[in-house]
Amino acid sequence: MTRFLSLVFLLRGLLAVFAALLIGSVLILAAGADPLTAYGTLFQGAFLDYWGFATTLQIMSPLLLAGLAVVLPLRAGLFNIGAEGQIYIGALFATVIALYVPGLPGPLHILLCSFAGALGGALWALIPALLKAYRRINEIIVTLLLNFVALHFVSFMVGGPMMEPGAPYPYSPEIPESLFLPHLLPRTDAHAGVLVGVVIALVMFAVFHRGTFGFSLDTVARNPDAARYAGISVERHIIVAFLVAGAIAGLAGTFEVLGHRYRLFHAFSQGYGYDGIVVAFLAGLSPLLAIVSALFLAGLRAGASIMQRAVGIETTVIEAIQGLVILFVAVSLAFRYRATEVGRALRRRQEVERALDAESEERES
Amino acid sequence: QDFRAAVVLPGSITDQSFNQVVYEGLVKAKERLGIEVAFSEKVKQADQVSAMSDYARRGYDVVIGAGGEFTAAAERVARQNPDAMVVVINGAPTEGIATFNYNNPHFGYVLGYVTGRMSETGNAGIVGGQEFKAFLDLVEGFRKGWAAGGATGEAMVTYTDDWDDVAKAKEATLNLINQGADVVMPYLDNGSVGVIQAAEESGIWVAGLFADLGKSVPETNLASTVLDFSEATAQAIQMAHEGTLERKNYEFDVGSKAGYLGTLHSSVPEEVRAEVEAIIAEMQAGTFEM
Amino acid sequence: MTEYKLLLDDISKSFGATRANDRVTLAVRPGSVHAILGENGAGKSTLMNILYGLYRPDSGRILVDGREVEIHSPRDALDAGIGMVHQHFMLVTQLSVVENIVLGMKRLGLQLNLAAHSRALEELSQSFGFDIDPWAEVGKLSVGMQQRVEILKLLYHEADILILDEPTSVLTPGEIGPFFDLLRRLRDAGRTIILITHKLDEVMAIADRVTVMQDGKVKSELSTEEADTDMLAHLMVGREVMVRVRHPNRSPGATMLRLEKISVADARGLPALDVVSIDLRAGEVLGIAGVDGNGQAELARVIAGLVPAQSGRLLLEGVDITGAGVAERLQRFGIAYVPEDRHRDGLVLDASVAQNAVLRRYRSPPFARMGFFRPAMIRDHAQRLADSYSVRMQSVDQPIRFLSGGNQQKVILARELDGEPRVLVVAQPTKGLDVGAIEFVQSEIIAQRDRGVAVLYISTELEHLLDVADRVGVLYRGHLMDVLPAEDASAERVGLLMAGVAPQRAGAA
Amino acid sequence: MDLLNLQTLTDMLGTSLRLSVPLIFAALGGVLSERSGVFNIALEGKILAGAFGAALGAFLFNDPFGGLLVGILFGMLAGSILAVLGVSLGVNQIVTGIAINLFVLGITAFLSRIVFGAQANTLRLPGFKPIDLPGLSSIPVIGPVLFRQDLMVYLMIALAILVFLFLYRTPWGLAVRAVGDNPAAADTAGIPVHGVRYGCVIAAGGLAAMGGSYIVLSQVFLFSEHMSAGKGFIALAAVILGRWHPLGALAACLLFGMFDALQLRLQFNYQDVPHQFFQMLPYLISILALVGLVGKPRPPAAIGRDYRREAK
Ligand SMILES: Nc1ncnc2c1ncn2[C@@H]1O[C@H](COP(=O)(O)OP(=O)(O)OP(=O)(O)O)[C@@H](O)[C@H]1O
Ligand SMILES: Nc1ncnc2c1ncn2[C@@H]1O[C@H](COP(=O)(O)OP(=O)(O)OP(=O)(O)O)[C@@H](O)[C@H]1O
Ligand SMILES: [Mg+2]
Ligand SMILES: [Mg+2]
Repeated sequence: MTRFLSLVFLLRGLLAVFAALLIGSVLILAAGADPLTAYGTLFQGAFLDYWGFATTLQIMSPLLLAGLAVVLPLRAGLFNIGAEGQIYIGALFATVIALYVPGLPGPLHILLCSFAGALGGALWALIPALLKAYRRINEIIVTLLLNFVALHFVSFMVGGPMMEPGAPYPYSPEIPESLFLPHLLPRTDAHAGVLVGVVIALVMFAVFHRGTFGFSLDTVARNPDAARYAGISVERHIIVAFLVAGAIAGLAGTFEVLGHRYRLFHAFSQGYGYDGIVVAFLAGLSPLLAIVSALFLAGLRAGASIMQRAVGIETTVIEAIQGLVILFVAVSLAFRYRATEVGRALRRRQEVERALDAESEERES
Repeated sequence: QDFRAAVVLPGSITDQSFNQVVYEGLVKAKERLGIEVAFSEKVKQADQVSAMSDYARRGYDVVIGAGGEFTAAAERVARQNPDAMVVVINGAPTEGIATFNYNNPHFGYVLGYVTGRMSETGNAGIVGGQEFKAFLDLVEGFRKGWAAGGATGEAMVTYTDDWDDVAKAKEATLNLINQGADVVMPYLDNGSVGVIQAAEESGIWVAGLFADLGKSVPETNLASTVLDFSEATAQAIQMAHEGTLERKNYEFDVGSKAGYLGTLHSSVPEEVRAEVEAIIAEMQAGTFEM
Repeated sequence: MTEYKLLLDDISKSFGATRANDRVTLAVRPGSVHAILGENGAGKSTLMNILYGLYRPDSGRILVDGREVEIHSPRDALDAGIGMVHQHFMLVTQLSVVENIVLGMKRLGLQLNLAAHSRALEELSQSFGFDIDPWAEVGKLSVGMQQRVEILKLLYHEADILILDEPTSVLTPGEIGPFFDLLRRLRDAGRTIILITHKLDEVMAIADRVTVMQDGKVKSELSTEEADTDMLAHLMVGREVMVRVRHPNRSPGATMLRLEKISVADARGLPALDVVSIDLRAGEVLGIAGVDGNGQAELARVIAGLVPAQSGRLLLEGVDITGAGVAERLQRFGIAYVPEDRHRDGLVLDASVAQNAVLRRYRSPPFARMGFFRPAMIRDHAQRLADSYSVRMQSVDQPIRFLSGGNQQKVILARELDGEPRVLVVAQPTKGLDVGAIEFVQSEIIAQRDRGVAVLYISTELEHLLDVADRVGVLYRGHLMDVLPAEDASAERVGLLMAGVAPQRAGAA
Repeated sequence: MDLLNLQTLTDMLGTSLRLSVPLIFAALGGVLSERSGVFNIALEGKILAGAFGAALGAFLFNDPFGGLLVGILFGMLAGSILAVLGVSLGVNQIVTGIAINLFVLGITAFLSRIVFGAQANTLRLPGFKPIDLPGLSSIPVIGPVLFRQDLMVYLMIALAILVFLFLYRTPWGLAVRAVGDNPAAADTAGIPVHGVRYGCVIAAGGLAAMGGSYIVLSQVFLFSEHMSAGKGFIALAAVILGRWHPLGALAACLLFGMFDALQLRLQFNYQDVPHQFFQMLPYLISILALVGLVGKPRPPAAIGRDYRREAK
């Protein structure tokens, strides 16, 4: 019984997905399609199909990086809603280097673009960081507002100075082919950006788990007064956290350009920065779990559009189901095993058993 | 018969505007030709390539991107899938794909001319979602027509930055009206409704571009051209079905089956109607110079 | 008629493996003051939190006036006429004093009439000599002031059963007297009072009966008439306690830390410390007395480097350290600091005991190497500190939040004393400690002094201060009134200085 | 640009007000819920839910009041989800909010296609008519702006004042503020922390929904998919800019509406300047306003934190 219940708890995330899909199937039925086929296609399309899985990986790259850009400042108690804007500025910087700095060997040029992208994101993040550190201005609102500024600025750049001459739509010229990121799966759009994301996640995990810097960030978040007392410069940590996060988000934008889009488009990010927030929180702010949650969300996205195409239901249904899935998964994760009534009951039961064991041992001796 | 056609749409198929019309073209083709069709709506820009290549890989014979913003993606998909026929409706001429286009300056000119002839204040307002080539071409034509029609003021442009925000489109229009515009023209998706409402409430004219507003708001509609993307879409599919579709640009001028002058308001005098007819005839003859 | 106003019957409560209350029974007579004594971590606060509805007991029942009551929340407790002053203040620091006090009161009506309440409050507080501005934001008040707010809140609510969990830990002797008079009046009016304190003379002065707890169990219960402080101390700690450890050092060394005309501004920009000069010598304990809020906090913080000096210089063995940061002062100059507010400054409550034990040195060897922790080192270190300071806890990996107040204080002391400091600034080090622990801490401080450390000992608890200080300075409104040698520092003389009465113009120390 | 022209000024102010009203309703909800310590990133979804409810109600009852009622109900429903998950179950409030936004976006579009079908965009739902306050409305410039508005605008002004009075002049408001700053302390003072949060979050749903209802019942008289168009996020920004104070938030929304209106106008007065620069204007001004305001904004101390008694 105990074991069974523990298993239920362990699998609660999966169960939640099932529950959400179950409710979603009502919508699918209402839309006149067969839920089983629909879901079959979704899963198959996202994870088992060569092309579909490639799409999953391709979507995962910006999601994971944006997620990490949210996780890191949150360790220091700072909320970065601005990954979206940092993605834009990062992509802009990278594209500028890609288009206007000629004559470099490919790999070096890619490196330089990535550096520029990271720098762009970091600089954009520096604004809220400085305002927060030295003026105590709420970083949530500043990062949020800066997203719109970045969006419009990139829109201006690709519609004006950087626009490809004669293009039907605002976008920049294509970057040289030597700058295309290597592909993970041949002939697909799955590019190496996701690998960089995974590596960053692993490094972050190590630093959070064992690094003194991770502890400094934690301390700043948990008790800034104690942090000062411990000799930690709260201001400096706010700035460093934001700079690194901005750089990571900037990389997300860079890899979108170098790995997938090959040009800078107007309004290209479509909310990856905001998706990053979901990734971060579904992962419970753990960089390792962010890999899982980004994969999950990316799969859901990729699979959902494949399912929509294959089964022919309208996107509105899919959107509603995505909301349900996130909602249910979030609920399930909130049930910390130990904090629930069931968990408490189980523990009490174990204690009683231990007491009984102890008694019988006493009697025997 | 296993000919299959797919359309990828940026917006919602119920927007009463571009997306809905293209979608209707797909349905039309299905009925006419008895073929299998599929569509993806609300496809974000980042997913354009994967959506189109997915269809191409799964053996769809023709894959259509709805709108100029698909041009770059379509080009790539065509490169990667040489077998598939990739089409962009309202896209710029591009190598490797078929594009179906309207002579935007001409359509703009015709609308500008009629409304410019009728305007009392001499000012027009155009509400757009974003800046892009097809729109700018149209505006340029409109302005020339507007001046040629004898209007003395300006044709002002405002961008709402959101194709679907009805409330903002309405406010933008009210502002244009307040600046003296007595003719407004929407170039939006869901947002068009807001422009029409503002015109109705302020008792000024609206000019329709895509759909014949003379049918839905006959009182307010001064002039409409019809860019019948549904016909364009259906034609594209039909040509692909027949095997006559080439990877080149097809352009519709005013007065074709897929794009023509719609209803003019009953108060538009005969002489004006005659002038427009003459202009359109010149356009069709290819002798028209703006 | 029932014999007991309140009966806690066979209460047990465990936190994980800790049995914080183990079949505790406590009977309190109506119209009496009942004290609860016990070492740090004995389970006193837990028991009171159960009574107040903050914790749910694992078993046992609560009877008020002979009737069993279900107390599931503080609301139930308040409705049953129970009020409480919490050991860790339960105040909304962002709100004003009067708002805090009326919060949760019943029958406030539709409109909040704060002005009327503030007048009533002022009357009440003046009736026993508390000087409190009802409109002040609580977060801006000193700890001592906050304690007064907690007490006022309880009194203002006119509870029938008053629980006071260490209510006097940062009050001055001058305030405790009138406060106790008030408690006596309340008792005589039929109210029932439960008092938790570590000050044995307070118990003797005011309590009718005493319950002594140890390790979560009731060890004994007796009437104060049959007890004295030594006996209580013995009962509590299980051995003899040397209550006084007075042996001043008559031959201190050279000046270690010199404050030259230091001024510090408070949050509003007003001078909190006004041109203070101090010479602190190696091997001496300089006691700083004063009513809480007269600049002690700023004095400590400016030495530790937590607030900048507005003017003046700080010299350590002649080296100007005015511009040095917190970490530099600790690591390079050996200035250790035990802050007065352990929850605000001293600890990261969500971090483990082990992490808190190295809070100020976690970046340096041997605890970290190349930016990464060496967890084994840290745990061993924490375990060693915990053992030598007999910190009561489950393990060093436990979040320090769950340690009792006294044990948290021990961790801080252990951490700061361990680094072989040259200067030791301790603020309110004995606050909340039991007598055994106080004895231990004071002897540790004396030991540091004898090692040649310069100690600045800030406390509002005058008798403890006089026990260890070699010299006593008194702060009043940011001025250093006078510095007296230990033998001249009688409670009366210091008390006068604390009230701002200067016998003669005092020079710098 | 001739801003000095009185008519132009009146129109500008009118546009500003109309663009601000939905924001203000939502921001008032945001203030209430965040003051009780619950993050409300779900404002966007609640506006949309309210808009759909209003359209549905007006469609079914053929009456704007019916619409408003159903709209509020839908918003409170969305609020209840946030309350149950974010307050009772302790699910992270931000994830919950984002999930609610996504879900509402999908489900309203889905249902709107079922209910309104193809006529969704051509429908003219019954709406509120402007009420002229005689005398007052003929004051130049501000008269038509302030006193020739419909019921919803007057309701909004009343609600802003009510929320202010509630928060700062009543014992319940004190309780809300205490819960948002220090739930543990509020709890020990006998305040039902979860109860207070439930009340605030559900009321916030109703308020934000009124913003959505305004768009439908007073502005465009139809429902279109995703018609909230990011207003919830702007309202959220206004809550912060207004420092969690109902009147501050109101002022912030007005500021925002004003610069949005100005932006629309500047665009065609300066057709040579890239329009994106004007579009950035409201956001840049808000940032500048934040920087320029003196004193530190102080968010409710316990915002976003789950409160559980024994987890102390
Ligand atoms: N919430 C909690 N979770 C885990 N352990 C706890 C919790 N609260 C108290 N404890 C443990 O229960 C024991 C009793 O603590 P309690 O606070 O009741 O002691 P106390 O007698 O009030 O001590 P002090 O005199 O230091 O205040 C301690 O060992 C403490 O660590
Ligand atoms: N492992 C780490 N990785 C990254 N940054 C760190 C790490 N440890 C500390 N820091 C931060 O980097 C800065 C430099 O750290 P260091 O320990 O050298 O500070 P310091 O020399 O004591 O300077 P100060 O006392 O002026 O803060 C500090 O702000 C510190 O908080
Ligand atoms: Mg205690
Ligand atoms: Mg240092």
